[in-house]
Amino acid sequence: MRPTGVIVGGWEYIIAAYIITSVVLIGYATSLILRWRSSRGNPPR
Amino acid sequence: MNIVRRVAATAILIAQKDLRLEWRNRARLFSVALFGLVVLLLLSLAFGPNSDDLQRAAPGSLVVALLFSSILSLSESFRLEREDSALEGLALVPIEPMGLFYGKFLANTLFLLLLAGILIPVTVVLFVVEADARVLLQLTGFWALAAVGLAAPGTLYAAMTSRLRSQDVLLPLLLFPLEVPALIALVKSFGFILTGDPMEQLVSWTKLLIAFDLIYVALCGVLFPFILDEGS
Amino acid sequence: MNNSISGPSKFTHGLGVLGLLLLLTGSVMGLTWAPPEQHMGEVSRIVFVHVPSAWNCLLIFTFACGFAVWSLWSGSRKADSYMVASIEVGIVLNGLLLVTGMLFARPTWGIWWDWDVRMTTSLISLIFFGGVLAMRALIDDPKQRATWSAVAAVIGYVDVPLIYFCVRWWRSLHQVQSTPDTMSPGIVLPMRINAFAILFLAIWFLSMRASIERNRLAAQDVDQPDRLLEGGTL
Amino acid sequence: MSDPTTVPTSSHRSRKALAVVALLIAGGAFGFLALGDIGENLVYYYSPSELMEKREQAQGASVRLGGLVATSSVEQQNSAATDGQASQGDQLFLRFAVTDGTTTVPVEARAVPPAMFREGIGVVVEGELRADGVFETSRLMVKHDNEYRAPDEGEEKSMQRLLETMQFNTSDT
Repeated sequence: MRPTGVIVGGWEYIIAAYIITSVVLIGYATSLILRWRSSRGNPPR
Repeated sequence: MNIVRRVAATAILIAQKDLRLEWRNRARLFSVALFGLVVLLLLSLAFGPNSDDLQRAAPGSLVVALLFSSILSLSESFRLEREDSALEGLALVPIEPMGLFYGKFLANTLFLLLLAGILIPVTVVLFVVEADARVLLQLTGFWALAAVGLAAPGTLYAAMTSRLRSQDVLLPLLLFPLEVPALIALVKSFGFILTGDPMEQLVSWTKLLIAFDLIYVALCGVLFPFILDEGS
Repeated sequence: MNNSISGPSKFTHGLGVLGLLLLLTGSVMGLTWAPPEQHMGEVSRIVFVHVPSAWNCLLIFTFACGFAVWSLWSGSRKADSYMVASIEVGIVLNGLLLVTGMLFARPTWGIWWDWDVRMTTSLISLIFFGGVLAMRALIDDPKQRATWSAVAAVIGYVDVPLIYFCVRWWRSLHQVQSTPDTMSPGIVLPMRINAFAILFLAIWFLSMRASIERNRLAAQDVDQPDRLLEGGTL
Repeated sequence: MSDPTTVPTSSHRSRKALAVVALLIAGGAFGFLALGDIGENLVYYYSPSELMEKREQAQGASVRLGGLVATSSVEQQNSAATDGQASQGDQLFLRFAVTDGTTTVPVEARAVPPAMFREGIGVVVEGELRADGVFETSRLMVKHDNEYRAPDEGEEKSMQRLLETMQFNTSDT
């Protein structure tokens, strides 16, 4: 069989890329909100 | 042009002072060089004893040993200044801050060159590389180019990290990423010098190193006065 | 000295929400509406997260350098807080661009990683700016922290233009930048949407992170009133 | 420097001038990186012409060769390779030729090619040139161009356009 030159499938890579992106962005946003809350309020640390 | 003369005069004065101190306390050069030798020994044991493998690993090992011992020597270079608050003292004297930087930088560069004078011949022996005087000279010349690009940010960062906790981690953490282009250029050119340069690339790597040297030396000189202001 | 609590403005919060909505729209379009590339097939859909992260990463590191210069120039706390925020957000995007890039490289180029200029310089920026954050954590005096991290950031920024231009200057495994001319309209549109989406999100991140920094500094001032005498400007 | 109370003096001004000069030097060095002919030689891979020119010296050294997969040069050696189960490294899977339009180098690959591998696409192979002039590799990477086209828009690309992918004349751009 000769290589066709076209990638068939590969959804696992796509899903991984989108999941990682959303997890990182959501995780970072959450950490920002948490840190902002603790920075805002009561006397430091 | 007056300012250039003043900066140069300060630089020479500081470099002289540093080198004199260095000479009086030769133990430092000795211990830093010894550390480099230990690194070389470990690497040659790690890659050896097959002489083919050793020769292939020689350029990279030499560069790693040089970088590791350079870090030690750079972080030492501000220890004296910090211990007696000498840097703050220097900042109070009407002295050109840029000159102070270039003086330190000059002394550090010379020190790194001395280091190469010891480590390069040892590498040739430990890694069973064929080398004549011309090759040794070429290697030293390339290291000189890289040493300039290493000493400039090295001096600047050492001035900052010498006053911090855990400077031993921070200095390499900040400095090594900056040195990656220089490191690649060094490994490549050492390789070409030692095992031949079939594609005649040495000139290009030299140009790359010079460009990086200019960028770092100029930029670090401009930035150094800011950290001096922020003294204590 | 203004001790009121700092936080993003309503407008910035709105921008963040808009960014989130745009990111959802762009991604759904990218995953369904956009055509598969003629050779890469479905895998080409990774561009819609990879390229926008990369663009914004470089842009935000550029902000970091600008804020660093501003911080050195003026000593203003605002500049410092935005500088540290840009570095942190830049690192997050830098990590994303590397991971999505690797996931893209494996099916298309056949490898996870190779030391070509693009990949090497992109990794350098991640490690270096991480080092700057590590250094900040070790300095207690706010003014010293601001100056030193700004100095470090300016030097480290030398790498960032290299990331962008290296593929044009030197041979590399990574292809040169695509332009709208080299892409189908169906691929350009979701990519643009996601690029603005991540930009808006990043602006919200920046604003949040900078507020956190200023709040912390203000809390420190209350703790150590003598610092106020040295004149931290807000 | 940041202290607003200091009155600017002549030495202040000349220091600033010196700083500006230094920044110009740094910028100039950056420009040199961009415009100097560094890139041409400082290569990540060689073109077939460059490799064959220095054939004697290059033999046996580990190098990278980049170019386009020559038309109708692909020859599958081992059909077991296609199911992805075979181990990489030892078996010869693929024979093809890499070209830059003027010179063509035959390649023997001991690696399963990526799915995008086809005639006319850019590849970078890592390995060594044997004495018989065949390049032997176990690491085969695809270097595609910057085009992202929907299937129906794909058009036949000229050799010239294909070669642009490989950046052989980087100094011209």
